[in-house]
Amino acid sequence: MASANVLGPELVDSEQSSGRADSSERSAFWWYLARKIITALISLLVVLVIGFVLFTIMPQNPVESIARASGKPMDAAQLAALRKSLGLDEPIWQRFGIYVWHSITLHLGYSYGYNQSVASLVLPRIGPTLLLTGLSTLISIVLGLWLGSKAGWRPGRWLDRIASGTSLVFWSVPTFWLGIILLIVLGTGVGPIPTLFPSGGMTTPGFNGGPVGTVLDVAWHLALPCVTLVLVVFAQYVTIMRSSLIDELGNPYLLTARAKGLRDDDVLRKHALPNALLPTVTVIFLQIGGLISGAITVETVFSWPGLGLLTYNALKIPDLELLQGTFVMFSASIIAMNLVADLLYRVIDPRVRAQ
Amino acid sequence: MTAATQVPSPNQSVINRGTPPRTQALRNFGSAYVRNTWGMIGLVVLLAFTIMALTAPVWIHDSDLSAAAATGPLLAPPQHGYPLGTDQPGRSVLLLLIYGSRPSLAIGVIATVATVVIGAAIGLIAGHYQGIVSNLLMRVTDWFIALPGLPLAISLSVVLGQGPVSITIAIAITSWTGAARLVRAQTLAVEARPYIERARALGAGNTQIMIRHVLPNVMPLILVSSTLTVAGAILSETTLTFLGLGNPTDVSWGSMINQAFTQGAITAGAWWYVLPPGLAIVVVVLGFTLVGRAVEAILNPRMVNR
Amino acid sequence: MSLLDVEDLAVTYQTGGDEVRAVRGVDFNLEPGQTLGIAGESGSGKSTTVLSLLRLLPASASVAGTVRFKGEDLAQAKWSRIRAVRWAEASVVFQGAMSALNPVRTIGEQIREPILLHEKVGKREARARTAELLDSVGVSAQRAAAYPHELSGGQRQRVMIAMALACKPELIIADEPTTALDVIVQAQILGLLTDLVAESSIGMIMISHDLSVLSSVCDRLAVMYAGKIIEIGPSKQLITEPQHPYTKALAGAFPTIGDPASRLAPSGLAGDPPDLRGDLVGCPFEPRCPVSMEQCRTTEVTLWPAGPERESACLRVLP
Amino acid sequence: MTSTERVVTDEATNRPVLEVHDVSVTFPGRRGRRPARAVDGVNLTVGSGEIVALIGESGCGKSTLARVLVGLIKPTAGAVSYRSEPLGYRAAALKEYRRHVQLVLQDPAAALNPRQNVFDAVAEGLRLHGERQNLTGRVHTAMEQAGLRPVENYLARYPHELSGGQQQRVVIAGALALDPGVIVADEPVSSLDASVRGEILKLILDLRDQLGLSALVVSHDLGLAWNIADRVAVMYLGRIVEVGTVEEVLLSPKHPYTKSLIAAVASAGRAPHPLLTGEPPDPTRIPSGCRFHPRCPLRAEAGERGDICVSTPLPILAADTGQRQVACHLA
Amino acid sequence: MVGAGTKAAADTPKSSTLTVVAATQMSAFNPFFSYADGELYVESMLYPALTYNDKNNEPAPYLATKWTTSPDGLTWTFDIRKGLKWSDGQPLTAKDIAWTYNLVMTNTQAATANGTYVENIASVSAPNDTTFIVKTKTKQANLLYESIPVVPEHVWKSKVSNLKAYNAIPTASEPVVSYGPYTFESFKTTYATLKANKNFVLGAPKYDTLISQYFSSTDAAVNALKTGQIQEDGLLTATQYKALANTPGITTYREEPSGWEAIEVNSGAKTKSGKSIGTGNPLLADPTIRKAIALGIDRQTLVTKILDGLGAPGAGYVPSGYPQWAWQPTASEKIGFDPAKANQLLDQAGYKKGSDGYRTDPKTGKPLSFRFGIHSDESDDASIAQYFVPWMKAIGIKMTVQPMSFAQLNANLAKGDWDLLMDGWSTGPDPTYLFSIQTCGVLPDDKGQGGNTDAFYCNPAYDKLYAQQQTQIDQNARAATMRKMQDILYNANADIILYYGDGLVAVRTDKTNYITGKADAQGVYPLQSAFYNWTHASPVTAKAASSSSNKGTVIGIVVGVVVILIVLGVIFGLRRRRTAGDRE
Ligand SMILES: Nc1ncnc2c1ncn2[C@@H]1O[C@H](COP(=O)(O)OP(=O)(O)OP(=O)(O)O)[C@@H](O)[C@H]1O
Ligand SMILES: Nc1ncnc2c1ncn2[C@@H]1O[C@H](COP(=O)(O)OP(=O)(O)OP(=O)(O)O)[C@@H](O)[C@H]1O
Ligand SMILES: [Mg+2]
Ligand SMILES: [Mg+2]
Repeated sequence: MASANVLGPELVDSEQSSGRADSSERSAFWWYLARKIITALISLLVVLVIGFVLFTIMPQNPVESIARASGKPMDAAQLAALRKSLGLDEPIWQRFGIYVWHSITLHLGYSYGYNQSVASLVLPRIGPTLLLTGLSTLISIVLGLWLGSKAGWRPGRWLDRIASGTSLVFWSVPTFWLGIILLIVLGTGVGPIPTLFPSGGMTTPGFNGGPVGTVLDVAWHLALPCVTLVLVVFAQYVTIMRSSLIDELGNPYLLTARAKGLRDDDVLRKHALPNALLPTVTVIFLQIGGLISGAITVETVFSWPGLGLLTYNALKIPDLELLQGTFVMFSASIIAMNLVADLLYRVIDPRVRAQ
Repeated sequence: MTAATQVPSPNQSVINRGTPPRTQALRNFGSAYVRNTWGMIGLVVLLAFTIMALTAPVWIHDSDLSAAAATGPLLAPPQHGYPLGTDQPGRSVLLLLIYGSRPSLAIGVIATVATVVIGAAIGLIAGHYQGIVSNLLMRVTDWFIALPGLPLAISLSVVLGQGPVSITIAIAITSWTGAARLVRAQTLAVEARPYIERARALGAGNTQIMIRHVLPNVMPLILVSSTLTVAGAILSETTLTFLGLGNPTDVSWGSMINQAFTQGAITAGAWWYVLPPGLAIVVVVLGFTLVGRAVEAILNPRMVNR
Repeated sequence: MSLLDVEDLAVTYQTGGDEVRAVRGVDFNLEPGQTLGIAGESGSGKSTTVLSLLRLLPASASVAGTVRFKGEDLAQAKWSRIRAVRWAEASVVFQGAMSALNPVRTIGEQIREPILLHEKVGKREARARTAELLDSVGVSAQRAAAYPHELSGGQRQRVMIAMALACKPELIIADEPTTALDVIVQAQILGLLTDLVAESSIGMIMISHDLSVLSSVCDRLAVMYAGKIIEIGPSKQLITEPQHPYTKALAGAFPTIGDPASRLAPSGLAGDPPDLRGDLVGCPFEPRCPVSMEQCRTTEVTLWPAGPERESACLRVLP
Repeated sequence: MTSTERVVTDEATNRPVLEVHDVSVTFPGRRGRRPARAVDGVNLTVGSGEIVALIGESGCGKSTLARVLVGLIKPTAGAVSYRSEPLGYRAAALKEYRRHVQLVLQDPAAALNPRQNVFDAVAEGLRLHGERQNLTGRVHTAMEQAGLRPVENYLARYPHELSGGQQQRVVIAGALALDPGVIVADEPVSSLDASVRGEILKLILDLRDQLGLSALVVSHDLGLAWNIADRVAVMYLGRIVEVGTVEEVLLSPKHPYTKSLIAAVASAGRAPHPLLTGEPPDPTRIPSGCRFHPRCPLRAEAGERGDICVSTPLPILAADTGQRQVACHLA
Repeated sequence: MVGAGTKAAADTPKSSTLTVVAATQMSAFNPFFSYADGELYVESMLYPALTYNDKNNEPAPYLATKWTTSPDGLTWTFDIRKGLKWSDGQPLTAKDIAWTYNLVMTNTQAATANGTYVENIASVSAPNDTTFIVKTKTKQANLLYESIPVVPEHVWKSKVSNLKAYNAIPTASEPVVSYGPYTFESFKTTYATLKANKNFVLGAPKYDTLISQYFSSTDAAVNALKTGQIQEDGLLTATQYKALANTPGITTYREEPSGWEAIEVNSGAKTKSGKSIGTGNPLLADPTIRKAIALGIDRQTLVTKILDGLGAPGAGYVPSGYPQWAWQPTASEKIGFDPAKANQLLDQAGYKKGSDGYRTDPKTGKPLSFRFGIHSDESDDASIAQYFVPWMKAIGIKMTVQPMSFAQLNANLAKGDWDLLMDGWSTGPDPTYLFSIQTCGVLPDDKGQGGNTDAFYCNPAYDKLYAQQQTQIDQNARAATMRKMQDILYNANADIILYYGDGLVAVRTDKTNYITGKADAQGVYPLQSAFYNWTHASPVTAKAASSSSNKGTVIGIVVGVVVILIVLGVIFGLRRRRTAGDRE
């Protein structure tokens, strides 16, 4: 076309500049990645320091605690030996060194409440916690985003009212209380409602039903804690999704999409959602802390054998090294999630990518 | 000249108000708020609970709360004289419930004030001044965000010794980051607006810009965020108390549920001991949330347009 | 048969208890290959008018009247039919391409989308078409993988135009396609549009508040005020000899350089546009009209002939 | 009325109110980007009671120069002086300076704090400068001067309750309240409606006539210069390339860039025909020699004679004369 | 069996499982490190000992069939059973026993949990496979009560180098080698599964499987009991006990107390050399004040209100669950609830009440105001404080309650930084250790280290009796000495025993015979021995009951599956709609 010729010289120019932008963009990404990882490592170090300070400045006498908790006689020599074996006689900086080393090697110190390395307590409980939080998050995300997008797409309609109302109420419910109530109603059976779910644990002791049976059995135990966590967490996702979608509603690109002849739900799915998801994704990742809080109380209420229950039990003694270990684990997972969120955001949002 | 001959439309009111009263904005806000049904419901709920909490000591005596002086039947369902039944030592659950609002509300509000003051100050400074100060503040905020809320609060309570003071501190320390981030983001947004440039061009300095332009525009957000923070703080307080980090001799909603939980009231089917404190928490938290959302809806011009 | 025949179009917005009557009875028609410009100040109902053609208005708007597109009344058509017409037969170039393009999808994807939607073509062919289209508007085809924010304002507007041409429509609606652009870029885009329309005999409706821009591009011009067309006619005549006082004011707003009459004498129009809520009695322009008469307050003014192919809605124009 | 005013202006040009000398602004490049030389050597004067239009395409540094004039950006080189007093960048000096030189921004809706009503917006400058006596009176005066009449109707309104033209009047009234000597207006009408545009321009012209106010008006719109300016400076990529009276520059442009700008303006029956191609130039990569040479149509025609454009930089146009000046090797 | 619902029951109709509530959280089953009951009970099924405590909590033959003591009382000779085999088929002999004892005596790590049991042992030997000889340093009366768990030498020899790291949990490659009524099948963070050893020498267990399951909330456990998921719960609260009383299929039992709750009074914290330490209020050194405090406490009310009547007011130091040692004051000696007398005593001692109702010390002018430390995680502590504070106010003594964590409380205790503390102990059948913490020997050294005292109590007369009972092999004579010691402690009022709480047990008697012994006149059963009960409990013969819980189970599984299906359906539905949208 005629106009193309007119515009000729400019094209060359812009292509060149775009080529340059590409390579610089790639190096910028590595730069960004390196920076983020370093930041995360620094955060981790800060967390380690905070953890150490918290659990070392605490007025403590773990040796006496063990002696008394054991209910068994111990003489002075034994107590001294215990002190030594716990490394309590070393100077602080040395203990910090050991502690950092233990954290790096995932040894995480020694629980004097359980007489085991914290790692051997923590590691087998990561699985159940991941299962519980992972599945609840997944369900919450699917449910929350789905409901949130439906509600936000047509704000003010009955679906929106119901979704917003429900999420508000569930947001206000203390997790542990909701768990207790569900346990009473569905785990014990109230009035005409029969006992539907087990009262705790992750599997039926002594039950052996092959792989399918085991999966069903775990699912059966998972139901109540999972539902509790979902109810509390999904409410937040509904709210976030709804409001970020509402933020997108007025945007002209949606009008463009409609003008192209797209069906309403395609406009939502192909255009509005990808944009509304951007802020939502970050928030979901940033809310991992809330999920951890939820897991601690839910696991406590339902005897779910995960890190949360471990924390609760450690808190009762309090088993400081164990608390420290779980604290570091939780913090590390949050830092990791933040890192993932940052990177993910960069991957999914081209605008950020360019910066 | 045309500019000079511009005529006022006849129906415009020609009342000389002199210096326009600043209370006008407040009055507008008030009338808009009154029209917000859910906001009003939330407000009424909160007022009711506040009045209840404040006046509780006047008509609930120590003897009503003392297990030793309790005269009621032990863990009995609702009955005459005990509208919500009794707890294990035979105290009236209703009176405990009313009195229990005090620590929950007090801790919630105090922790929020601390949270918001710290968060707003840091967010405002980090947003207004560019450079090292801002970067450093944001780093610190990031570090704190990386700390898991409940475990940190647990640790702090363990370290600081149990009780309401530790819980308050723990909540404030774990939640100011949210406010700081929010305020900083909003400050940055406001600072990018041309009216800030106009103010600078008119001769305003840093402090004047922050106080005259940024703060008033950030304030509503702070207000909204603080009502939501109270809601969160109350939930945190009850959770920490439930986990046994409160003062077990205090009467509070969290400790009521904790006692019901540890004493086995659930087995006994003592719903009157488990349900009311939980529902009270839900209602109060909901109240704060509703008020927060109503304020947000009124103050956020974007939402007004919709 | 006209490409487009609009009769007695009226649009009312429902906002918080109020009814905003944004468009109050608009008639016009467009022949194939012809270009119509619509001018008017902000809020006069230009966008509402053109968006209602393809029923692109929000749910709060209710539309009355007939919109006959190639003989078919779109106002009565089924939604599925409307969706089929959209873009395949009539496409839109929006103002502010930055926000009219989806920020998280590449421009290639966005151009391909209507092709894949409306035509039975494979991905490969759609890609090829995209490259051609980009080429035809002077953007390198390699940039198909770019995101909107990676392009300059002028390039984005070109992408919008390429997108509008994607399904070879018979009608293009351009809503202020150059408003946010720089003088030089605006000139380029206008040149591009004129060339494209001239070559492919596409019908075009173009909106602007700049009469001189419209008159340079369009065959015919309609001027809107308060939801009505108050003057319509061949563009050159309309701008050189405006008959409606409002058209006069608009024409004077952008001076011709070298014209001594406008040197150090900017011409403007005092007052505000009328409130579109509720009925307007008499000529809506009357409060701001420098030549208003007593009858103007009460007499309903409608378009009437004011010369060859010209119509105007002013009592003073009446022979 | 036109002739008498012209006389005033001509006299006044000799006593410059606002001057910039060899001003450059370089924005540091971030994260590996090059620095942007947004303003790269500019001399300009605004005479007493004179309206100067600064014209150029997007990104050529107009707004940056305007901000330098108001003291919002400290130039990396060069100086600004008001009534021959060089501007200092201490807080107190700046504050004092800002009583005299006021800024009017492009988008009045955004330039007004949505939480301030009209009174507060107009009184803001006075309050900032501690002039609290007769505050109400001065606000009233300023508003009347800006054509917001009757004042009482507007005082308590909030920005969103005003039309665009009214909002811009409020901004102007806020500037007027401090009795400034100069107004720097950055695209004062480009976000306003066509019909309102003329009104605001008329207001600026009237203020010059009635109050003797000088003004620098930044725009990409040549028609605006024709409508209100006495002199016009055409800017390209951080430099002024042509300066002179409006008639001189617009009716007989000498610089090829000015010519292109004029050609780009649409007018009845004539499609704008762009002599220039391409997007706005990039201040991070300023070409050698004459900075316009890569896009220059004249150089293309000139053949060998045009080599000088690539090799030899042009001198910066001087500020002191009211004379016509052109920065072109070939003109 | 329960999760399996009908299916498992149909498959293996004869298989029987006893599921009980674990007393504590469990994590590892290395007997050299275990303190907590939850683990100890399981280990007692796996690692044999010379003797076991029978249903009357008296030592009974286990590995040893009989034993003789040399005339000087220093040498014990045990006859070890013949023909026992570890679970891997290797013979279990006296060599294993001697090896285990030697390990605990020589390896500090191995001594962690059981070291004190061998403190007084000079040497052990196994001259042949059926003889095991212990030589003690001094006469040791409680040797039979303190037999330590024996592990197979051939397995544990290789673990000795890093004993701590071995959790003794079976894995696929390495089953746990044991000998006992049950063998170790598996452990899953909250429960341990054991399989019956049908060749167990003391009689084969009646159940095929034994499961000990931990519940983090007592209500969850009760719930599990109600729904038939478990058969025994011995950790009931009073509320739960009452609530379960009339549940069909469930029988509730009160069991003699094995422990007490007490208020410790700091009568003057001192080190071994007599140096005063800590911040304790010196006024509490006055026996009058301590006695007045004891008089001001209404123990019966505490029993009624806090235990719901399920316990007895405190007096003697040994809990009433061990009648062989227990002691009660005579009527004349008894310090009952008598605030009037308390007031009178204090008045006489010159502590005058001020206008605020609190007394002051006439010598220093300081008020009688004390700190009262309680465990913040013990709801009973908080409840007791609510009674205690007003009672003390009634006799003019001011108490400030300080809730503290377990560790904090203990730290303060060791440093002597306290006035009064809540305290609770329970003991096994041999109370030696419980008595030891009231001797001067466990006071800290001058650095404040190494102490193990309960209330900084130190009385040479008491210490003498303590040493005496350690050597009294004649258990009746020993009991008499212990009673004298308890008398001394009672009158010192340093450990004011408030009450003994009954053990509260609920059993699915429709499914299992579990409880041993006969109730006394008050309906209280003797203290139950986990080892005895787990070995001897038997299933109730076929009565197809639990259908309701099975129905619930099935519905539960169905609901769970449906929920998962719905979620999957939504995900899938969204996917399907997408393709539909593309086609259109
Ligand atoms: N969604 C809506 N709800 C209510 N009123 C609306 C809506 N959209 C537009 N209006 C009103 O309808 C009238 C016409 O609006 P329209 O957008 O068609 O004007 P326009 O001529 O395109 O103006 P502009 O030049 O500013 O684009 C205006 O008064 C506007 O306020
Ligand atoms: N704060 C800044 N940091 C870096 N570069 C800047 C900054 N401000 C402006 N620039 C760059 O300086 C150049 C000139 O900008 P300026 O805003 O002065 O242009 P302008 O002529 O006003 O353009 P427009 O007509 O688009 O307003 C532009 O390329 C811009 O990208
Ligand atoms: Mg429009
Ligand atoms: Mg600009």
